[in-house]
Amino acid sequence: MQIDSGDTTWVLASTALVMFMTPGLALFYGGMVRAKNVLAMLMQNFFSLGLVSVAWAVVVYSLAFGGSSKWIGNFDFAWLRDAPHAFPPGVALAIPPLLFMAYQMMFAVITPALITGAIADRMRFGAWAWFLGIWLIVVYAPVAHWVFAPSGWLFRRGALDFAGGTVVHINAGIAALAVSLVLGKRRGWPGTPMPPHSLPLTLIGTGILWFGWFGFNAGSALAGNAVAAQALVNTHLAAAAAMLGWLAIERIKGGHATTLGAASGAVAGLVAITPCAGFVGGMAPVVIGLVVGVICYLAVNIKFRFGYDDALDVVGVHLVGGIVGSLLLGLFADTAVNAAGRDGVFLGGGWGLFGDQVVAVLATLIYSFVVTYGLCIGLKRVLPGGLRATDEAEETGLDLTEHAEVGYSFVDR
Amino acid sequence: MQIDSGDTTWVLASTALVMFMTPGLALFYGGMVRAKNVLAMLMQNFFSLGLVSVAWAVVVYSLAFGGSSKWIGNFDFAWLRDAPHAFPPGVALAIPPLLFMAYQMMFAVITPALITGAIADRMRFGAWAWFLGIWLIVVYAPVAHWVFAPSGWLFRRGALDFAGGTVVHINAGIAALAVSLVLGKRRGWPGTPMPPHSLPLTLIGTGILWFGWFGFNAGSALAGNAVAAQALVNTHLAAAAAMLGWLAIERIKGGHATTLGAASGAVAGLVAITPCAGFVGGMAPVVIGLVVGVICYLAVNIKFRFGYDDALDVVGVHLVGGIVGSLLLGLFADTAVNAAGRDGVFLGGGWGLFGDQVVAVLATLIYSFVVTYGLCIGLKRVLPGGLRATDEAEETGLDLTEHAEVGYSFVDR
Amino acid sequence: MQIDSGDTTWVLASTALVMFMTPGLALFYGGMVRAKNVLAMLMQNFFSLGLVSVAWAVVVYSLAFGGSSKWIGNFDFAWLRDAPHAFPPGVALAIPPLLFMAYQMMFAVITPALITGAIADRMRFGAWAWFLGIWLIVVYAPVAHWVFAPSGWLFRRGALDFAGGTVVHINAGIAALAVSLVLGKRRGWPGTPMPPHSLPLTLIGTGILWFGWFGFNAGSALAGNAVAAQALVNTHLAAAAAMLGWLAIERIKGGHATTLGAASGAVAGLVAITPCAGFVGGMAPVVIGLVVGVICYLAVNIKFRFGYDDALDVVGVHLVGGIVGSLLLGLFADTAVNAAGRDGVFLGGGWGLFGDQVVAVLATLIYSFVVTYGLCIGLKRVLPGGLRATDEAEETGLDLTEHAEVGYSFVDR
Amino acid sequence: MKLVVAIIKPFKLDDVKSAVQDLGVQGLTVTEVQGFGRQRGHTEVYRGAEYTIDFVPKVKLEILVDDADATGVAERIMESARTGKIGDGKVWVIPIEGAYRIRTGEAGADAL
Amino acid sequence: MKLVVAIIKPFKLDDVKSAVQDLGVQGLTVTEVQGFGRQRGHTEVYRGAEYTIDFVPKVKLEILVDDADATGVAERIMESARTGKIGDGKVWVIPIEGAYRIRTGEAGADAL
Amino acid sequence: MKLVVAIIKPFKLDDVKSAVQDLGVQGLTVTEVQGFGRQRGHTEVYRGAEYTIDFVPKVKLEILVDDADATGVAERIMESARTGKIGDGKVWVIPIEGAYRIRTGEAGADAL
Ligand SMILES: Nc1ncnc2c1ncn2[C@@H]1O[C@H](COP(=O)(O)OP(=O)(O)O)[C@@H](O)[C@H]1O
Ligand SMILES: Nc1ncnc2c1ncn2[C@@H]1O[C@H](COP(=O)(O)OP(=O)(O)O)[C@@H](O)[C@H]1O
Ligand SMILES: Nc1ncnc2c1ncn2[C@@H]1O[C@H](COP(=O)(O)OP(=O)(O)O)[C@@H](O)[C@H]1O
Repeated sequence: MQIDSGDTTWVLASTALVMFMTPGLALFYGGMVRAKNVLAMLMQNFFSLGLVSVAWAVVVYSLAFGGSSKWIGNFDFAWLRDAPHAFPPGVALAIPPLLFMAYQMMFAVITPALITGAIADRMRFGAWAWFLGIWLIVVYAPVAHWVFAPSGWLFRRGALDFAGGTVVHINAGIAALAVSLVLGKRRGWPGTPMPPHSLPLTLIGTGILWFGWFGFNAGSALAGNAVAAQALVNTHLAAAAAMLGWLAIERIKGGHATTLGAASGAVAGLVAITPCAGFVGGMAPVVIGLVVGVICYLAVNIKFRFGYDDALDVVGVHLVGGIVGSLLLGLFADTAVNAAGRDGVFLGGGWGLFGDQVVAVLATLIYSFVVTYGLCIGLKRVLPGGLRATDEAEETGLDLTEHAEVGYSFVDR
Repeated sequence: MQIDSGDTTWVLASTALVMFMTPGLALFYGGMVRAKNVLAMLMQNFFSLGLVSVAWAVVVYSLAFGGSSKWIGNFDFAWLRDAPHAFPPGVALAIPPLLFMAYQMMFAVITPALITGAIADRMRFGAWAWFLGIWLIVVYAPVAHWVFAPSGWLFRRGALDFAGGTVVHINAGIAALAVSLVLGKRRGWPGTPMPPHSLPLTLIGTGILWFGWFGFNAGSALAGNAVAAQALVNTHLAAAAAMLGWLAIERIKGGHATTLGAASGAVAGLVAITPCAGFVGGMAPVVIGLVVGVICYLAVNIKFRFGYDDALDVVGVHLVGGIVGSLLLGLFADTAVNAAGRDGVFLGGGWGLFGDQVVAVLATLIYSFVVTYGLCIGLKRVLPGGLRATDEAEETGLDLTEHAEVGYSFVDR
Repeated sequence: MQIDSGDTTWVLASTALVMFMTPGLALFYGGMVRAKNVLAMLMQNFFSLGLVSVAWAVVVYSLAFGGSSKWIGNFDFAWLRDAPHAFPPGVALAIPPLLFMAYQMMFAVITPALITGAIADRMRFGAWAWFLGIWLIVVYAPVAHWVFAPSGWLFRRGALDFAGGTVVHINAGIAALAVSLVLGKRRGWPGTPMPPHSLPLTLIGTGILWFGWFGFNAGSALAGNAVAAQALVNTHLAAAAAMLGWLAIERIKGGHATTLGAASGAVAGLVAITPCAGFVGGMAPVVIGLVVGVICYLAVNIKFRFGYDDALDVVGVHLVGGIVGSLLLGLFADTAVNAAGRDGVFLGGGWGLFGDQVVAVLATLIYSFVVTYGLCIGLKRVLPGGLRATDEAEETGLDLTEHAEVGYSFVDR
Repeated sequence: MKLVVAIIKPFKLDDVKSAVQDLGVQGLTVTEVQGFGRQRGHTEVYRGAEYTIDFVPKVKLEILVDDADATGVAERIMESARTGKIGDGKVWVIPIEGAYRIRTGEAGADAL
Repeated sequence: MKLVVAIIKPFKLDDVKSAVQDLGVQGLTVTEVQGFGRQRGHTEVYRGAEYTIDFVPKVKLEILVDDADATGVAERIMESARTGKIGDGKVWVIPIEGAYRIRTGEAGADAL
Repeated sequence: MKLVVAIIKPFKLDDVKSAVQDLGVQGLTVTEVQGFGRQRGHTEVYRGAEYTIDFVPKVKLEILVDDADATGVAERIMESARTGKIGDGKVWVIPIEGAYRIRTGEAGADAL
């Protein structure tokens, strides 16, 4: 296919936007931890930009997108060999093939970064580095292949995932649960209050995430066309509606509409619309947003009942939001919006798509949980320092003990 | 018209950029209030992203752009019904029609958000929510229709407003004056010092605003063409020149060039160039910028003379800057730059355009002031809690009393 | 050439992205100084957006790009006269000519802004303003002409610089050395600890810089095409690899992988890939990144040995990183990636290109150092207040003494 | 010499400062502190989880005075800091053995 | 009246507060301070340059008590603040001449 | 036992700390405070509106010493904190009734 400068420009811009989300996520999470752990949180996220990007170029892109297997890629694109000249089998776009590699790279960067919210304040940086590199290969690459590569078994089955509801959010969300189970609770949790140290920082991150998400979702059209426009509209409306949903239930149940609630609701909406973005139309994003805003508000408090310490609610927001979005897509999908999609229950497509969505959700849940859990148990045994910082380090704060830095020094010393 | 991928991409990107301005504005304002009110400020702005977006899709887009009336839209686009397939009457672009809806949505989000600067530190969140929703319908929708819809009476008359000098800045600025008059002064103002709690936050916001404004102004070309390029150049030069203007007068009058002055000057320049961006050329943006930088510096101190508490100078910057820009356009407009415009006084077009600009400015001033003032009086009577937080809440800070949160906790508790 | 909407859109977006880098740089540096100087740092950078932009439109663009001389431009584009209609001689692009002016303007803004990192905490704002304006004309304009203008002697000679390795980074880096030599050390340096006051602020800046750098490097293709895609990929991979390189050596030598190290490594990688971005391919960016990450880590400590106070390591990161990138380009350049380039040593092109790169590096080093040093000596003599703030002002902090503001007031006074 | 110490509500600082200045006090030292007492703290809510904060921001004043002035200053502080609502704070007086001005080495009343 | 002053480790604040509340203490005042002593500080590294910070974050408590309660409160603080590791802090007792409640003007034990 | 208290200029902290360490002082506690006195504050300007801030950042030191050492320590602080310019600060000495080390329960001079 001829390269189109408009399409290429949209994917260039979208790649930049998705890259920007990882710093945004770092700030979103960074503001929520206590001041003594802010750098450790920022670092785990920025490090993903470093390690994942290089690993992606070396081999992971190829494992995710190379070849025509149903289960996993091959080594055709390793060391970027064929990447500048060829798309993965079954992909045909009016952009330079290397740009497709770059765009997908940014998804691989942010997916494990999402997990950092669950492990806040207690995982050693060294353990995170090992986890990150291995998880990318053993979990991200296969799941991405199943869903995003045209030869993947879930893709072939007809499960839909426009921009990563299963691959990114459910995958990271369930992995976050697995890691936090192995890791254990923060010392003092849930008795000791651990309030966010800087909600303005969290809101800077929210703004960047929302902005970057246009690249994530509308960019997934991989062209500057009407599907991209629809995806952008859906993305924005779902975020907006989910914010309203969260604030409404919060006000009803707790008496206060909170700033953190507004941010959390918006992110929940962005998560839920991710699989749907280019497949639904009309007022569907508003409905999806309202629903997910309410559900995620309720979901974030489950951890207190079950006693796992998902510090910043990766499970409550990304896992639950991702499932809600992926399943609602089975209801709202509309081929009038995107001929490449399927019709959902409400558009007269019957329960076929919904069933495939259930399969994709379950497959991701089971595979990611099992492998991630095993990986954590393994690392805990193998790594000399284990997964966790010492009690004393946790008390002092990871910024000093892991990185020999402090976040803030407002007063001269 | 055939969809052009380049044009579509520019409007996609611009829509994202304009969205990003509202978080930017939140930070710009958020840094200027006292630490105990930072979240309340951020919240009022983020909430606009939530409420306005959904309301826009439901009905306000249709009220602003539907139909062919001179005064107000209709319900053709309500619930986004015709929006994916049709442009408003008289609009013809090489982009997906739904994208036009989305781009305009971001303007509707930020316009009322501008008002939050005037009401800082004392308006109840609940009152703001009611105000926001109603104002959008009774003030924003009609004014946008008059000026932006090809059937609007000011549009037809030939008044020019490239990206929102009247609709956005004058409209929000005069409404801000009305609200702050009804609301009354902050306790202690002007005696008690209420310095900005974090100018770095304000400067983060300034950077984002400046960046996003390229989408606001150059995006208003609605195509990736020479007019967009000219608008981008004008936008940047006006911001730069206005910064210089503000700093110069500040240095002359007060002895110090301040960081807040640099930020304020830049924003004043961006405001003034907004109506002019795609209609003027050459060194006009530099002249406009220098002039508005000086005038707005002088204007922000008027409030002390008249005794209204426009906390963060929405009147001084947006109202005054918007008027300066809209009127100077009557002098500098140049059809050589944009054939769709008219020639101003300096380009031999006579005083016709200037006269129409005066009419547009006055119409916006009067309509917006009267309706906003009435709305505030009405809400003050109707809402159980009135418009204002209690004295005690104001003393404690709205973050705690309205949202049960605190902005910063640098020390473990 | 016919204007292409896709190309135009990419350059519009890239111009916005490069603009955004200067606020990003301000925050990157701002977080690293002590709290009492944060605004002074932010101000020096934002002021560059003001002064340089206006000066560029008035005359500096013309001096850099006008005419066909080998050494310096002319006045054809002064006051933007021919700029909307004509490209500089030898330039032919599918975008509006004025947009080329705007894109280049953003480079002129950020180049001197880089210098502010070296002069932190002690240069008077007034002195900076004078320095900025004159340096732009006597150093930036000629060097940009030599390298970027098709008639410039280094361009003609065949030296390659895709996006500003010599013009921007080496130029600013060596100038930073010259200024800091004339200026002298901060009081107490190196004995007194002067740790960063807010690494989260620095990381916000890092995120923005990285994001904006896609506009800087991929935008330098000046079209939405395969070269832009390659440049984007190279940019990202070099930043990622350099982060890994810096963290690895840091861990080996000092025991801790630091957050500031991750940020510094990423920036070093971005600097080094700048000249190479559109000329190399495959895994070259990863190699370049790893190498420069390690070298810059080692380079930042040279200042302690030689005793010049380059406060925030402009020399160690931008000068050294720029040299590393410009020279490695002589090894890795590949005409298969970009026919407009040349082949480097590893691609069978022999040492010709490498030699030309050495010439370009040396010419920039010598010219920029000598003229900048002379300029500083001159200003020191001529300006009534000299270059430096008084000892007392330095003790109190420049925010208060230069700008009559304080960065933060977390507690009501 | 005595040291009069007062814990007051932050927004009363200016009033108290003016009030004691009227009595001839030329200097004082202020510290941000957190108070715990009869006055209730507040509740914060993050994602539905409630945190009760018992501490209330207060300001501590330390004023070095001549023996004779201690009671007068203490009383004046109480008048000017009083709102009548719970949490107004405390005043106490500490005996001091020696006081010096660093700049000059002056001691006792001359050091004030 | 006495003022019992304690310098403790920040994370012990809640324990100490509860412990003295059990003794009937109804109020106290807390200040963030930096301590220097036997306990070593820490090292920070920025771009390879090491900085040694000697100061350790501590919390200072001031509790006004009746003469009779001073020793009991001091002992209770020591028990509840003790970890047995270097840096646990100090307690000292200062004699007070007068103490007042600002709200009511009550003096002495009534002011507590 | 005595408590030597000093209000000094923040940038003198390191000098003073070293100076008293030379005298054998092994520990001290530091608080950030705001001082008001003869030294003038500063003016801030925001959008043309001027604010006068009367308070100046200072550092407070508290050093527990044996009776015999009090004068020596106070003098040493004064020497090392002196710049000769207005605002150098104050030193005062408070009598202490009991001092304890929390870690061990040691009292008096042993607690230092
Ligand atoms: N026993 C005490 N010792 C030291 N400070 C106290 C004591 N009791 C109260 N305070 C301080 O005084 C402040 C006000 O006390 P509180 O009991 O709330 O109100 P009131 O003084 O009006 O009865 C507290 O916040 C605390 O800082
Ligand atoms: N002489 C002193 N005067 C005032 N405070 C002291 C003194 N010595 C120690 N401190 C305070 O007590 C804290 C703990 O003292 P340190 O010597 O580290 O441990 P320990 O009390 O267990 O021997 C110090 O951080 C400091 O705040
Ligand atoms: N009467 C006082 N009581 C308590 N602190 C005081 C008193 N007078 C001055 N101070 C403290 O000493 C500091 C220096 O005092 P100042 O009058 O400015 O200078 P100097 O001590 O050189 O005369 C003040 O900032 C304040 O913190």
